[in-house]
Parts: sequence; C-alpha cells; structure tokens
Amino acid sequence: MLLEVNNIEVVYNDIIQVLRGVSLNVQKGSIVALLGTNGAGKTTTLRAVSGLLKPENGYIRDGYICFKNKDITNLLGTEIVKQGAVMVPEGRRVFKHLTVDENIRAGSVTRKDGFRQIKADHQRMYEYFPRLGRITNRLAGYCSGGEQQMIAIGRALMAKPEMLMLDEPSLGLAPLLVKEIFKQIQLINMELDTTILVVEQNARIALDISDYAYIMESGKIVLEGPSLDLQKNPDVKEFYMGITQGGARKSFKEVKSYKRRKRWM
Amino acid sequence: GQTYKLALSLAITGPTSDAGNPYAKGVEDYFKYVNDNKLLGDDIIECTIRDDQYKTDVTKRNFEEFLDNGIVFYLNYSTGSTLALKQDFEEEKIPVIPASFHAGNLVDSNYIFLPIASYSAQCIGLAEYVAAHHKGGGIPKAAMFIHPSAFGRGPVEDVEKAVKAGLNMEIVEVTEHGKDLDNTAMLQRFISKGVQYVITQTIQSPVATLLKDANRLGLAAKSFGEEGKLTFLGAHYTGGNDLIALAGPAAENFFWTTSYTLTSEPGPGTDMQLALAKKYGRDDKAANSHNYTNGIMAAQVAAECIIRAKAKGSKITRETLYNELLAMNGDNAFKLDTTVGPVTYSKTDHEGVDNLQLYSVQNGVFKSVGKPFSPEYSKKIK
Amino acid sequence: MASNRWLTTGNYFTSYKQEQRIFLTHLDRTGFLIFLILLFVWPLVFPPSNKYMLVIDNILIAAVAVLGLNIATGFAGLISIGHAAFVGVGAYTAAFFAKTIGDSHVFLTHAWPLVILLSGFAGAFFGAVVGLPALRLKHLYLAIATLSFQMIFTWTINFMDFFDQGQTIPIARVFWFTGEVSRKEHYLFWYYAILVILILLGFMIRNLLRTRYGRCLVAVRDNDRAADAMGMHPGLTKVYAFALAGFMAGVAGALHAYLYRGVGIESFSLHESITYLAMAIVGGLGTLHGSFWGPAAIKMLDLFVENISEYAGSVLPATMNLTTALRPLSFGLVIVLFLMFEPRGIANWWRIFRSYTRLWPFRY
Amino acid sequence: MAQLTITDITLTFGGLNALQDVNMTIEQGLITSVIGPNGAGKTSLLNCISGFYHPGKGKICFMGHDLTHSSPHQVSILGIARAFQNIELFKGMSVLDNLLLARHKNLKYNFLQAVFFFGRASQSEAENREYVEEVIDFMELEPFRKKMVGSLAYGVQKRVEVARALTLEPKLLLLDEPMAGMNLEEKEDMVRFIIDIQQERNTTIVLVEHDLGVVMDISDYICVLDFGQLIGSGTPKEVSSDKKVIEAYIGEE
Amino acid sequence: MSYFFQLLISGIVVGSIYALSALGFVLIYKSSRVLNIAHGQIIAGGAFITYALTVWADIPIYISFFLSMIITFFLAMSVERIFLRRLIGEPVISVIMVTIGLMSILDGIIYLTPFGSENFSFPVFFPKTPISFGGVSVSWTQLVGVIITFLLIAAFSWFFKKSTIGISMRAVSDDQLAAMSVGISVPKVFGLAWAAAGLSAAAAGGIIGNITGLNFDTLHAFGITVFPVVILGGLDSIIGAVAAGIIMGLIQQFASGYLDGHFGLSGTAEVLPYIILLVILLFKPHGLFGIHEIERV
Ligand SMILES: Nc1ncnc2c1ncn2[C@@H]1O[C@H](COP(=O)(O)OP(=O)(O)OP(=O)(O)O)[C@@H](O)[C@H]1O
Ligand SMILES: Nc1ncnc2c1ncn2[C@@H]1O[C@H](COP(=O)(O)OP(=O)(O)OP(=O)(O)O)[C@@H](O)[C@H]1O
Ligand SMILES: CC(C)C[C@H](N)C(=O)O
Ligand SMILES: [Mg+2]
Ligand SMILES: [Mg+2]
Repeated sequence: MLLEVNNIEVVYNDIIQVLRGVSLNVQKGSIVALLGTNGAGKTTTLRAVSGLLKPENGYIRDGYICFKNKDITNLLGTEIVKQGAVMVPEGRRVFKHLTVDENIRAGSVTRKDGFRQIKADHQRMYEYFPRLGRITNRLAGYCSGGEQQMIAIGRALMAKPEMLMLDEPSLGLAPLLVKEIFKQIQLINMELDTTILVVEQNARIALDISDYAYIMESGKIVLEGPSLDLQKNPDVKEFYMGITQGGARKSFKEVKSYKRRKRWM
Repeated sequence: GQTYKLALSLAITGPTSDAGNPYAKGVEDYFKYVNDNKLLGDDIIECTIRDDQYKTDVTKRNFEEFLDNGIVFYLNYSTGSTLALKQDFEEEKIPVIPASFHAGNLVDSNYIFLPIASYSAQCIGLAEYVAAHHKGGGIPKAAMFIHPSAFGRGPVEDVEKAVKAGLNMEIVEVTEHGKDLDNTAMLQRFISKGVQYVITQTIQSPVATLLKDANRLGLAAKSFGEEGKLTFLGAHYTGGNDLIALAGPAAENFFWTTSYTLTSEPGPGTDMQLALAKKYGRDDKAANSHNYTNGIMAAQVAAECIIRAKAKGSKITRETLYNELLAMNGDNAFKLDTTVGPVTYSKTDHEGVDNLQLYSVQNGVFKSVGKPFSPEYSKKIK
Repeated sequence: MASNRWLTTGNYFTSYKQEQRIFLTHLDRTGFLIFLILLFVWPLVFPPSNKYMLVIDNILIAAVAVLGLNIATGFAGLISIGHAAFVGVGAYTAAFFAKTIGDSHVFLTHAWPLVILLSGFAGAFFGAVVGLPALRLKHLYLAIATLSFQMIFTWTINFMDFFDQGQTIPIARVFWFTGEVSRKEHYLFWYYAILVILILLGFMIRNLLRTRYGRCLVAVRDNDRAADAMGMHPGLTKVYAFALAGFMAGVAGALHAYLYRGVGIESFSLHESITYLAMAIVGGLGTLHGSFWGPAAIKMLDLFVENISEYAGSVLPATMNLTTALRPLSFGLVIVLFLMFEPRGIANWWRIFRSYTRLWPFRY
Repeated sequence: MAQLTITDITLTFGGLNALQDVNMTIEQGLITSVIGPNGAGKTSLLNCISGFYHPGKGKICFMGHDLTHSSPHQVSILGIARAFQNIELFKGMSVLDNLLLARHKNLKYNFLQAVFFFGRASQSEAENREYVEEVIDFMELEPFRKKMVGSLAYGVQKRVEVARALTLEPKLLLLDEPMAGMNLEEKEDMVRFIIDIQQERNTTIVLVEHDLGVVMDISDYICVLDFGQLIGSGTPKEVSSDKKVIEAYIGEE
Repeated sequence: MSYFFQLLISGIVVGSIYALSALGFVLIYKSSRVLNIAHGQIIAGGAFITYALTVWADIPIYISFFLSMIITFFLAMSVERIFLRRLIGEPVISVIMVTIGLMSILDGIIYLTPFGSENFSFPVFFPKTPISFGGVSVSWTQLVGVIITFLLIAAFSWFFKKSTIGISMRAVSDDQLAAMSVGISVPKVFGLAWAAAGLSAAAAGGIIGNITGLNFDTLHAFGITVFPVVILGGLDSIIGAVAAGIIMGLIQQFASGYLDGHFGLSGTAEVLPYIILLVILLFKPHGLFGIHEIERV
C-alpha cells in the first residue's frame, strides 16, 4: 500500500470539524478517484495528505496517514514533497508572474539528482504537453485555463513524485481539454508509473480512467469500490453521471421535478 | 541637609545624541562631584536627567513632570524645545540654561540663560576673523552651510546684519543641507561664485561629509584663506573630536570656535575635567569631548547659583536662583576654568561667557589659534 | 425581541431594526454609560499631576488621530505613512490663524471649537488631495504617496518663512465660560474638551460603519474589483477614506496645537507617523475601540520603559549605555512580541474577554 | 427585443486579440449562452460588457445607453450584474454583508444621516436588509448567512456569487461559469436557480459555461467563440450540429 | 561644461550607492512582499561590524569588508528566523510593523555599543588623491563603491533570473500555498531573502560609512532616504533599483547644482525625489520596472 489514510479527523480554526473519520488506501501504480459533493472535504483530505493544512489553520486531530509505510501525519508540505507525494492544488494556482518555463522549473527545487536529469525531465514535460512547449516564455498568469492546468501538472511532475494528487483538474476546462488532460494523466500513470489520486466532479471521466474510487459526503466516505462497479451503481449513475433509471440522459430542464434521496445517506 | 531638585531633559538617544550623551555625563558627574565633595555642606543636589529623544513633545512632558516634582532650576537642550517651552518658562518663572546657544532663545524671554556666546556671536566671530585675516585682494566672499532648522538659521540674519553694519565680507550664499551623500554640486557652485570661506552652523556629520568631498575634489584650502580654495569654519556643534573622528584627515585645517577649553590644550580646566571623568569612570572619548565640558559648565553655573544663594542665607527657590544669575556680573562674575572667559549675566545680558577661542585642526587635533576674543559686531548690531 | 434585554442568552431578534442596535442588551448600554460617567468624574475625585494629565490628554488626542488612521488603514486597507502630516495640517491651520490674526485674537481664544472644526476640514481637504493618487495607485505604491506627502509637508513648512520655518508658533490660552483657562487647569480643561470631541467622533464613526458609507470602505479593502461591480467607485471611495482620515487627523492637530499652546514641525515628523501606525496596529486594526487601546498602550509603555530605564540607571554602574539602550530595546520588543503573539491587537483581548462574559451566566 | 447589442468589438492585449470583430445581440428575457474553448475570450467579452475592459474598437449598447467606455460601477448602476469566474467575493465578510454591499446604490440616505444614524438611514437599512433576506431565501443560503465567505466550500461560494449579483436587482445578469467545480446534483440546483431567475424575476441571462449538457438544455440562444472570433451562433440545435463548432469545441463523441 | 560632467558623475556615483541600499529592500520584497523598514539600521550595523573588525580586531579592511557581509548574512537570517517566521501569512501591514519594531530593537542594540552615540571613521585605505580626468574627479572610495555595487547587483540579477532557488523565491511571493505544494520551503526562502538583504546592507554600509563617516543617525537615516528609489524602481525589480537609484542621484545632484541658490531655493535635493516620484507614479503606477499585478477577473 502506497498511501494509507486511517480514520483521520481534521479541524479548521480549532473548531470547525470537516473530516469525521476518513479512511482510504491507494495502491502503488493505480489511479484512485475521490468523488463527492461540494464541501464534502475532498480538498481537505488532499491537503491533509500533502501537509498543506497548516497555512489554512487546520490540523489532523485524530487518525494517521502513512505514505510508503512512514507516518506523515501533520508533517509539513516540503517534507512530504521530498517523500514523493505532490499535490496539484485546486484552481490551478500557477505562479502568475513567472514564465511557463520558470513555473515548471520551480517544481524541481526538492530534487538533488543533478542538473542533467532535471533538464531532461523538463524537456519531457514539453513532450507531454506540447502546447506548453510553444509558449515557454509567456507569463503563466496570461495563459488560458487549460494551459494553466497543464503547467500546474507539469510543475508537480518535476518533483518526480511517486504519487501525484490532483484536485479537480477539469475545473473550468472546455470538454476537449478535459479529455486531453485526462489522457495525459493516464499516460503519465503508465509511462512514469506515477500513482495518481484524483479528486473530481466530473464523475464520468474520473470513473472511466480510475481503477478504484471513493465517494465522500459531509466529511465521510460513504461509498467505495472498483470504478467499474461504481459505474454500475444506480445511485452513482443518477446522482453523479446524470443517467436516469431508464438509461437516458436526464435533461436539466426538468430539474424542478421531485428529487429522490440517495440511498447511502 | 536639604535636597535641591534640578532637572535636565535632553537627547540621549535619537538625533544629536552624539552631543547629548557626553553632555548628560558632564552634568551628572559634576553634580555628583558637588554632592560627594560636600560643596553645599549637608545639602545635596538631585538632578533628574531624562531622555527626550530630541522630541519637543517629550521634552514638554518631562518638563511638566519636573515641575510637579518641584524643581528650582532647569537645564534644557535643543533649540526647538527651548523655543517651544519659552512661554512656560516665563509663566513658571524658572531659570533655564539650555544647551542650545540660539540667540532667538533670548527674544521675549527673561528666564533663559545661554551658558556661552550665542551661535550668532560665534558665527560673527568667525566672520570677523575671516575679514581680518583674508588673504588676497577684494572683499572676502563667504557662504554659510547650515542645518535646516531654527538652530541652523538663527545666526544667518545676524551675520548679515553684521555685514550691513560694516563687517568687511560678502555672504554669497546660504545653503541648508540635507542628508547628502555628495556635496559636489554645492562645492563646485561655491567655487564658481568665488567663495573662499564656508561658515558652517550645524552638527558634525554633514560637516564631515562636506570636508571629505572638498578634499576629494581638491577644493580644501591647505592653509587659511588659500586662494581659489575653500576654507571651512564652524560654530560650537560642528567641531570637536567628533568631527575629527568622522572626517579623519579631511578635518585638517578646519577652523572652529567655542568658549570652552579643550583637553588638547591642557590647563587647569581640562585637568579638572579629566579628573572628574576618571573619578566617575568615563571613557576617553567622553572625557575628551567638548560637550562633556559643555555639560559640566552648565552644572557649574547652576551649582554656583545655589552656593551663592546659600551663602547669602536665602532660601533656595526659583526666584533666588534667578536673582543670583542676574547678579552674576562685575565683581560677581563667575570665573571658571573650563571656559575661556568669565560667566557674566545681567538683566540685559543673558549670554554667559562672551569670549570665544578659535581653534583649528593641526595634525589631527584642535589647537588654539590666537587669544580668546570677543566679537565686536555682535554688540554693534544689538 | 424577548422581554429580557439585559442578557444575551435567550434573546433573538424579531425585526431587522433590532439588529442594527449598537448595544445589544441593556447591560451593555448601562455598562458603557457607567464607563463614560467614570471618564468624566475620575479627575475630580483623584486629581492627577500635570504630567499625567498631559499624558492622558496626549493619549486622547492620539486616539482621535488613530481613529482616523484606522478608517484609512484598518477599514479601507490603505496604509498611510504620512498620518502625522495630516495632523500637522490641522495644527498648522490653527497656526495659520495665529499668524494672520494674532495668536490671542478672540477667534482663536474664544471660537476654538470652530477653529478645531475648520482644522478638521483642512485635514479632510489635504487628505482628499493626497488620496487622489488612489485613483491609480495601489498597495505600497499608494502608501509611498502618503510618505511623499509627509516629506513634502515637512519640507514646505521648513521652507516657509510664514510658518517660522518650523519653529514653534505660539497660540494663546483659550477662554471658557469661566474666563481664561489658566495654566493650572489647562490640562484638565483640555481633557474634558478632547474627551467630548473624541466621544462624539467615536459615535459618529460607529454609526458610519453600520451604513453604506462605512461598508464601502471595507468593501474596497477586501476586493476593490468586486466593489466596483457593486456600484462603488473604488478610487473615489479611497479618496473619501483618506478625506475622512484627514478630517480626524486635522481635528487632532488643532487639539494638539491648543494643548501645547504652540505648533512646531517636530511634532509631525515621519517618526510620529510611524508611531500612529504602531498605535493603530497594537490596538487592533479595523476595530473601533482598538483606536483607544493602541494610543493608551503605546504611551503607557513609553512611560513605563522610561521609568524602568531610569531605575536601571540608578542601580547599574555609570556606564550609561545600557540604560540608554533599554528604552528603544524594550519598546521595540514589546511591539514585536505583540505582533508575533497577538497580531490582531489588544482589541482581540477585549473580544475574547467579551465572548467569555457575553453569554454570562449561561455559556451556551 | 434586443436588450444589449454588441457591435464589432475588438479587444487587444499586447498584440493578442482576445476579441476580434465580435457582433452579438442579447434578447430581453432569454438565456443566451456563450461557449468556446479556454482562452477563447468569453470572460473578456463579459469584462467588456461589465466595464472591466474597454474594447479598442466597436460599441456596446445596453437599453439605449452606450457602455463602451463606462466603468464597472456605472454599468452596475444601469442594471447589469455579474458573477465572476474566479470567485471575487469579499472574503473577510459574512454572506450577509456580501449581499448587503450589493445594495449600495439602493440605500438612499446622505452622509449626515449616516453619521447620526437618523432619518432615512435606519429605515433604509432595514428595508434593504429585508430584500437581502429574500435573496438568501431564494438562493437557499440560510445556513450560511452569518458564515465568513472565505471558509465556505467552493460550490457554496459560487452560489453566493450568483446571489450577490442577484441582489443588485439586475435587468441583465452575466454568469461566468457558475457551475464550474460542481457535481451533477449541485449543477441541477444551480440550473434551477438560473431558470427561476429568468422566469420569476424576468431577468435576461448571459451564461458562460463549459458543461454542454447544461448549455444545450437551458439556453435559448448560443454563441460560440474561438480565438476571439464568433464562429457560430444559433439555437442549441443549430449550434450542436455546426461542423465548425464541433471541431473547435465539442470534439467527436 | 565640466561642472555639468562633475554633477553627472557624482549623480551616478551617489545613484549607484542608492541602488545598493535599495537592493536590500527589493530582495526582501521580491520574495515576501514585506517592506523592511529596519533596513537602514542593518546598513548601519554592517558598517559598524566592518569598522569593529578592521580597527578593533585589526583585520585588513578588504577582508573585514567581506567578513562583515558574511556576518550580516547570518545575522539577518536569524533576525528573520526569530522575529518574522511566526508572521508568515499575517497581513502585510503587521509584518511591516514588525520591521518597525525591529528598527527600535536594533537601535537599542546599537546603543549598547559605542557606535550609538559616538562617531568614528574608517582608516584611510585607498589612495587619497582622487582620480581626475578633464576637470572631473571621483574618489577611490566612490569608484570602488560603484564597482562593488554593480558586481553585487549583477550577481543578484542573475540569481533571481536563472537559478532554481531564485526562481523559487519569486514563486513564493506569487503564491505561498502553491509554492509549498511543490515542496518549496517558504520559511527557508524568507530566511534566504533576509540573509541576502543583510549581505547587501553590509556592503552598502561599508561604502556609505566610508563616505560620510560612521555616525549612527546619518547611516540609518539612509533607510528612509532611499525609499523613493525603491518605489520608483518598482519594489520588486533589481534593475529598477539601479535605474531609479541613478535617476534619483542625478536629480539630486542637478537640483542642488542648478536649483539651490537660485530663486531663493535650497535643500531641494531633499524633496525633489518625492515630487518626481509622485509624478512618475501617476504614469507608471508600478514604478519603472515593477511587475504589474496580473489581475484577471
Ligand atoms: N480554511 C478553512 N477554514 C474553515 N473552514 C474551511 C476551510 N477550508 C474549508 N473549510 C470547510 O470545510 C468543508 C470542506 O471543504 P473542502 O474544501 O475540503 O470541500 P471539497 O469537498 O473540496 O469541496 P469542493 O468540491 O467545493 O472543492 C467546507 O464546509 C468548508 O466550508
Ligand atoms: N488582463 C489580461 N492581460 C493580458 N491578456 C489577457 C488578459 N485577460 C485575458 N487575456 C487573454 O485573453 C484571452 C482570452 O481570455 P479569456 O479569459 O477571455 O478566455 P475565456 O474564454 O474566458 O477562457 P476560460 O474558458 O478559460 O475562462 C486569453 O488568451 C488571455 O490570456
Ligand atoms: C543642543 C544641540 C545638540 C544642538 C541642537 N541641534 C540644537 O537644536 O540646538
Ligand atoms: Mg475542493
Ligand atoms: Mg473565462
């Protein structure tokens, strides 16, 4: 087991409890998806793993997190990146005033394996994301949403992570780009053997590419299983993929109609 | 015995603390000396010394506290606060000796006494020396380099008056300095206007930069009045060992005037000063500072007033001390060794020592030039 | 509203108007009234020495100024490094009258409330002018515009013969119903005068803050683009904030002039500007009562440290240096420690204290 | 009737044409969607309408007013409100305060009344507070009323954005990706709000959104942008079968 | 004409010293968005350390100059560590205020030493005769000062532009959380920024001290004097600091060369920088080279 999150509870500002005993496991080399409603605590879970709770004034009150069988509970971000787990934060937070090239280079600070290696990996990023190769000197702040997401992923990959955590990589991206990004994610997973933990709202595509998935609601994991199984779950189908029991796509025009309750609640 | 309360508020930290620090030590040590040697018999002087960081508002607060404590004599420091508190001194009828020799302190005021000749008198003295010793033809042309405050500007008008009254000199320009790193522009301008003498009235560090720049540009006169070059002269707070410390060799040939004796020219006053410093564990720097002398002298005058009043058997109050000061003339003039002349005060004369001594830097120390003198024009323009 | 307006517990609002109240319970209101009465009565019961009265007057004046600074910096988020210059504008307005019509003209001595008000307007005017760059500048660049004003102000006053080049310009004692305020009662008289003005201004600002004129300040601080989209002109709002701050500063300046019976440039230096900033922060930026805590804390600290270093001077050997150093050292240390451990200022202590007592006797 | 007409606007950023000769009319009372790949200029278009950017060329007209050179606050007073793509809330304030700020122009009292809190001040405050509560009810934000906006989950913040725009009582509402980062269920909620706003409040809506399902289902009219140019427009049906649009944006299913 | 050239040269010399002093502000601002008000005190401290090493410890001045740079490097780093570390993430104004407190503390520490209230000057170690050409003269101190300034500035420019650490320092100022997410240690970056600023301050202190003599008031006032330079250049631009420094130096020299003494003006060099600064800011709100905040709505 590469990552083991055991029963963690997270509080913000000493009072707001957000996670109420979340457990999840990530197998080495797999792609794991974490789905859930807004405010369920997905981002919080990723922050907890990657040691970025502190700047938000949060901490893990209970439970533990193991990465490569080492306890990393409440360790700080830098340390965890060195251990090999890197997160791509929500909302593509690129360094706006740095060029694309500098953004990607900034990802390699923790590396100690020499200038050449880094340079080679840097080039490789442009192979994964050829769009970026064409705009290396542009300020990242002026790049389009998709490009920024690519920069953020490329930047994270420069740290040579064993596990990459992506927080809503499809956020605000046009359908074509979503496809492109997820294709690259799969490719990275295969070629670099990078384990991937991805938080997504777009359940369809997330379940498509992942091996295993968790569904979270109000601070708890409510459903988990191999992605193939979840795709068949009628609740997931209806609530996350918009497929009615009849199998047709539900029209948004009819949203005013009666709402069925989820069975897991 | 009795305790007489005195007080001093000055800048021990902040701007001008380089002067304030030795000054405070001088005052402190001298009063200790008075108490230790029982100069007042069983009575003792208790002088509160307080730092006002050169801020007028704080000085005022300190002063109010001193009044609350019932002081009978007050020592003040800067020009700014002396002017600002003038009204209070009048209302409280308390004799005051400031460390600022600004002539304007005396305007509309009865209770402020300058220990030595005013800045104006000092500058006029320097101007007279220039007029008298100018080499080469024509009227000597001078510029004034002054501090951007009342302290700096005070003497300008008086020097101009003296020139009007017949002093053989032309003031070509008056420049207020800032925090300049480089005075090239100004020095070049002086030269181009034919200026040969620069009278400075400020604190040491701008003068030091000025001297260094003049040396760098090769504009500093090697001897007094060298033609085509600039000779620098300055009033009390521009000079002393601090200037030499700051300007190093560039200070050479700087002319300076004050009413105090200097330890580089030993005499009974300086012996006493050095002994005092030794007794109270002061380092060399403080011991040799002219502002240490400055502080001692203010304390000497204050103590003398008390001694005299006591001798007369009067109660020590603000009033009796004030009267002692006013009576300090003629036979009653106070002769002390730390100054180059006697301290004289009267109803109309609130400048203590009227004599000045000119010094100039020779081989890294201030040496006296000529005998003590009393500037003539400063009386003429009154 | 529940019948019992003495306690918060068990209270709920039934109309939006009730929620507008400044004091939520009678207890709060009564407490505050008692506090006000105490403020007025204590000097009569325990007459302080002149020095302390002066210090207290000073604190109150600083509170007026800091109240203004708090509007600009705390509420509107505009760092001002030239607040003392605005205070100076107020003081020099008074000095202007003293120079033109004579320092003991009845206008200055009898109509002093009017002079104070006019000084406030002068401050507001300069505040608005200095705020104009806010139409284009942001953050520290804007802060530097205020610093520039500080420098230009100092230089101008120093340069002008009219204002005696920064030397103290005297201002006569004022008159009151009982005749001229004598030296003895000077500080006490001004204590009351300043207190009344301060309380008045405090209430006005408090009111302002619960209306659109106050909310827009906070809005431009938080997000001026969004404020723009909400129909507020962000630039003009900032100019207005500066004007408001300038007004308070101007009033404080005139009060300072009267209290010290003179106006000299040294009281309005950059150093003072920084001190005002320190007061605002130690008190608690963006809180009203912080504007009172800050000046009190900083001035008291100054006195305290002065006493300590004096004491140290009496026990330590004559090597003056240590006592000299003690003052800035401890002063800086206190500010730093404060910011390190209580960055939200003293106002936060008050908040914590309140939240403990608010629901008394039931803590839930 | 066309409520907003955009004629030939071009917007340039240092050589890059974010918008190029775009023409568009927004019909009163309808939902018009603007779609296009990332960086196509959708947000820039909204920025031009709401006064954050000023097109170098062309003209924008809203109900007879020329908006081309107006600034955001002027535009908002005319009755155009907008929800931002990258949440632009007042982070340090509660939801309530955020919405109250949107009532700025509706609070009718002067400075003196404010300072002494007398006359219309108190009255006006209370009335507007009532309006705000109505919006809170409408957008189902009751549980968050007094919460600090900064600590709310992304999805809720998005909803507050829309609510705040709505509080401005706009005639035209610009929504920039209001459903980004939401799951299906929440999207449904948001769609419901949008339809309610359009129908019950009779507000014109311009919607920028990447979720084609939503766009196709609820829009009355769709405009497609690519590289700053309008490459197609029409009813959902027309657009979804337009070759150019499919190629640039949708991709083959 | 040589008058003009002399002013020109002096302006450049003074300007480059301004640039070096401004550099310290820029280095800290560039990575942490903090304006370090106590920089003047650090400059003074650097000068005093150099003096102490040279005169009291009898180390040759060339060595002590570098030693003092190294010492202040670590001193400034520990200052950051002790006083500012806890404030990461606090509002800018609080942090600025801490530096104001720091200013007081450093004042206190310096008052503990003789430097607080006594004056010193460096021993003369350059040839006393100035370099003259065509009626224009520059002292050795000034020349060396300019050279050191440009060396240091070139080094730092390269560092921020090209080195990974430099890039990560800029990244931190952009978005701290994102920086942490890729493993950049924010505290280390801040420490480093302060250290670098300390180093540059020592260099500046050494040079200024040589020109003005060692007077605490004069030296630390420099921290405020260079403010307009820092802003004019655009807070976070090293090149900006150089350009603005030289512009200000020239303005001051020409102002006091051509304005003072005419029209009854004097001391214009004090105020003109601020006026010019205001005017330029109205046209370039981010200074000459400061980055424009990218704000996309
Ligand atoms: N810094 C914070 N302080 C206080 N509460 C917070 C903070 N960050 C998040 N929360 C709260 O924690 C809960 C979970 O937030 P989180 O961001 O983890 O949800 P999420 O599942 O990622 O939602 P989304 O899909 O909207 O991104 C929310 O209710 C939110 O209000
Ligand atoms: N302030 C700006 N300065 C420079 N370029 C800008 C600015 N704002 C936008 N751009 C550029 O204009 C183009 C259009 O951007 P815009 O934000 O309008 O795209 P969009 O269609 O909204 O994309 P998305 O779907 O990602 O939100 C982009 O190439 C962007 O880089
Ligand atoms: C008292 C002194 C140190 C001189 C001081 N600068 C003054 O104002 O007069
Ligand atoms: Mg999230
Ligand atoms: Mg967009």
